[in-house]
Amino acid sequence: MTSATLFGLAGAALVGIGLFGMLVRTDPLLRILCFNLLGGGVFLVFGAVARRGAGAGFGGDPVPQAIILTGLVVAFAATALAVALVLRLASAEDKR
Amino acid sequence: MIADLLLVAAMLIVALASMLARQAFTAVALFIAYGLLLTLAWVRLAAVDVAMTEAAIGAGLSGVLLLGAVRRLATQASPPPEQPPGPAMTLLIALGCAALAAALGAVVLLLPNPAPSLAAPVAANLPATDLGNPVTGVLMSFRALDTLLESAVVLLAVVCVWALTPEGGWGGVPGAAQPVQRDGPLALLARALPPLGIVIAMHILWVGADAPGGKFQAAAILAAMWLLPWMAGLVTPPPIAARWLRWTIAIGPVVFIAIGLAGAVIEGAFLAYPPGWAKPLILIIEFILTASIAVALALLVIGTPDTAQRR
Amino acid sequence: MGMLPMLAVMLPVLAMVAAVPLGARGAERLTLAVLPIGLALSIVIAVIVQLTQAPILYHLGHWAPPLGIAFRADGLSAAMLVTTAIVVAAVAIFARADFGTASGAPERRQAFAFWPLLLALWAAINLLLVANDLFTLYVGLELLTFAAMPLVCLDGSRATLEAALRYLMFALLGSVLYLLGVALIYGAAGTLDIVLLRERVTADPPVILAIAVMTAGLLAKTALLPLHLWLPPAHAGAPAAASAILSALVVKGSFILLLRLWFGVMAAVPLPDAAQILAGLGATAILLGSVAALRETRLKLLVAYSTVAQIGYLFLMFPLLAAVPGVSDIAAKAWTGGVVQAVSHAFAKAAMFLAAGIMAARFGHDRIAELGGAGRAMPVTLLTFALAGLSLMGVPPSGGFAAKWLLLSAAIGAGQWWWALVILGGGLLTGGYVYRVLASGLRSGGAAVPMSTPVTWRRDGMALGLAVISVALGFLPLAAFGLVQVGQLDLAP
Amino acid sequence: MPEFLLAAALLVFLTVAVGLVRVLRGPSEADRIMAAQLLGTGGIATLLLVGQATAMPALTDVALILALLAAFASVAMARTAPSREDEQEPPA
Repeated sequence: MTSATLFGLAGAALVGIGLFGMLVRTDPLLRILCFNLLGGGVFLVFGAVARRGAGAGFGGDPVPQAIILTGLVVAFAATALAVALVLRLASAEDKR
Repeated sequence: MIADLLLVAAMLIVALASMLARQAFTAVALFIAYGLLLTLAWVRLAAVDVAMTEAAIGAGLSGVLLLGAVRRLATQASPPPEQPPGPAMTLLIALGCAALAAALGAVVLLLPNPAPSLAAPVAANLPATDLGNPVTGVLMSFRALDTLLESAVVLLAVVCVWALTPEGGWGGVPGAAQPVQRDGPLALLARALPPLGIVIAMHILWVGADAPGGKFQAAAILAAMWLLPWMAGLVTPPPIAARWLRWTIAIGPVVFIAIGLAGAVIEGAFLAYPPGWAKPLILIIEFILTASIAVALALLVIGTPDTAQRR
Repeated sequence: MGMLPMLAVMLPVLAMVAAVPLGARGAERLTLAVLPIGLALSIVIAVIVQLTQAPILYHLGHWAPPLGIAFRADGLSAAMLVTTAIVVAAVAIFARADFGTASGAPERRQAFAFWPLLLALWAAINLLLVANDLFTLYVGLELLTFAAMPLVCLDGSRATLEAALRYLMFALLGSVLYLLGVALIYGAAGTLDIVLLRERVTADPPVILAIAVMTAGLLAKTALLPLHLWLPPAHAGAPAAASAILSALVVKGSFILLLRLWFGVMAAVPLPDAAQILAGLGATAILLGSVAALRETRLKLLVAYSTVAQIGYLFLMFPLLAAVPGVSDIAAKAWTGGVVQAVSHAFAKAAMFLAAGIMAARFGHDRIAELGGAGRAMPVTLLTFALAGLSLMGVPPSGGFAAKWLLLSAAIGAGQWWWALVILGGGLLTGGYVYRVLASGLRSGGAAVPMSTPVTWRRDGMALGLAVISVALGFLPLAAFGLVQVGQLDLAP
Repeated sequence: MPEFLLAAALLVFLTVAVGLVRVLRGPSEADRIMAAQLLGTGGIATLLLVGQATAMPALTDVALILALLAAFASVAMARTAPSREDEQEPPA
């Protein structure tokens, strides 16, 4: 087994872990955290795909690597948005 | 190989523990550890650019963002907990997730060999961009549209976070007030680290054209260097009504689109660079974009304006 | 000429970015200035596609796929681009009364947020319509989510914040599943370009799993039953202008992407059994959604449940397209029927939500049982609601009728008569809930309603205009619908 | 020489992995923070050693970023950690 495959399998397991957490945790903040675990798994699967595509003197296929990079930033923005919403909801709760 | 196995085992255990943690703080502490381990995993996958982004954004900024939320929620009444799924339902969900993970694992093993790859066309066309780093080449030339749209997404996220301002807080200072810390490790780091961090960020940005690095990593570091003194209560963010603040976060995407449209007029295709001009134009875009994204990322961590801080 | 689809995307993106530093008043003016340009662009694109009978292709930065990204505006894109531009324009003019900023007035939060969000939504939908790269489409999906989420909770009340959080969770889960599929498809085929993928994909396990998770993710975003739970509270709690856009356009963005996956990427690999399941869910959505609307006591929630039901119709085209690959006549009917349903529902639902918003604003509530006197005080609003309702029911002649008739005849032609029954039953139920609202509105009496003002006339005009378009689509000769066939991957000659 | 460096990297990583037990088990929050710190420091050491061994100078930059951001995350953790004093008087 190559290390790319190994990390791909790890990504698959992380997808399972993150999805389970997103579905069964009730605290919204922990749900967001699990969304990030899940995202990490998805990116790792993509990273395995990139590593398998090594060639032409590159250690990995640069196209999926660039896509993962973009995806990480988008995922961070999504996390920030979700966190802001949870905080806003909590302060609305507070005033009631 | 042993190291890889060890790394994977550590990653899975930390993720599982984070998902199951009872306390929010524990979960986030474990999540930060997860980000650090992922960084090492990216190095092992020969994706150094991604490793840098993961360290800066995945572990660093995301972790601090979640920690800040834990801190603020601790002082506020927690919303009534939703009903967790019953044991039978939980078991069903667990089986479903396990099945998905197993299917995904099987599929990873079944991916075609040799793997299809765009490494060769990237290598063949990279000289046309005058860049040495293939990932930067993809981000700034071959798939520059994605990068452009992503910078717009980050800007939009800031608008969204601001749009959540409670009644009476509009135009005020973003984020919760931070207690002033005159001494202690935080105050020390808040004074000592930023100059160092800014130099490192510039270095990462500059080498990005030819070696791993680039605007997102540099922007994340710069954002962290602004957040440190903010957390120590040493600086106050500008109010969101400030025109210059809004221009700072918008100027990056605006310049990017303007250069793209200029390419459409001169070269006949949106985001096409005239021959010989590719590298200087890309560097200009990267510099301005770094500034915009750094401020936007920091604003995303700082959060929504708070009525309590209206002054 | 090839640049037009690119301009249709970049114009609202640029306007959105520039709207942030300009502030609320500047953003409003910028939006109004950009609307006619965007509308003209989309109409020109549609005319070119119709005249040349070929999709418009454009390579960004001269880089051809698989290395670069291509835009491809086919008939479906063109029809939806025009629809989007018209709905966005009408909603923008409608929204000026709520989110306008008078000269010299201080900037308000809702006004600052609304215009960039509207522009971002427009940009995202146009991107989803013309981008031909699966990852660029992912960025489009996220742009759409980010723009739609704050619109849901623009008024800032606790209920809408909760609805927004629920929507965001569904949407984020949906997009991360979609991204997982993108990774697998790249791993299997080495490209993300839809046209290239059509030639490269085979029914291998990685591709099948990818399509499965992407479909699941997109269904959550499209709110197909049983993943519809987020939609009624989210759409009903938003301001009227936002509800109109959310119901008319936002759920269509992910639906169009689903069409691209099934009949673009997988055009050569039909999945008839899975298509039957999708249509089964669609049929259930039609029936349960309509029944829920029939029992609803609040007007805006009724309209929202009606969206759940009408989305169901869109999925009836899947088995009809997948079942009979040889008989292209039936497939063509199903395709046109589905797309015309998407278009006519967009106009009708936007009109209906705007009308519901006008009534709610003037009555001060939206309880259906207490709408008495609406017929006398606001006949135009009630007429708008009725016209939009006729189109949703599928009464001839209307756009909804054309759509449902095409789907019906395709179902019978394909020998799948059971879908025809669902279409007819759904029409009757739709008639039921539309009638409930009209009957209540036409009763005399009720509370005194404030007089009309020029502002309400303009708002009524916008809503009525959209309703009239949704009906007028039914007067178009069927040949005009040939546009939506152009460049469709598995039907192209 | 590279073999020696790689072995050293593995050793460092092993030590850090043992430290993970403290992140997982606590019991106090201070233990977790210290262990997470160790993970950051150990990660940096591992990266530097591997970078040297495999002649990948870019890993030095990764280590730099990790050093900066780990310090940043640790101070955030330290001031967020729920401690006994906090329970009596909420932070100012």
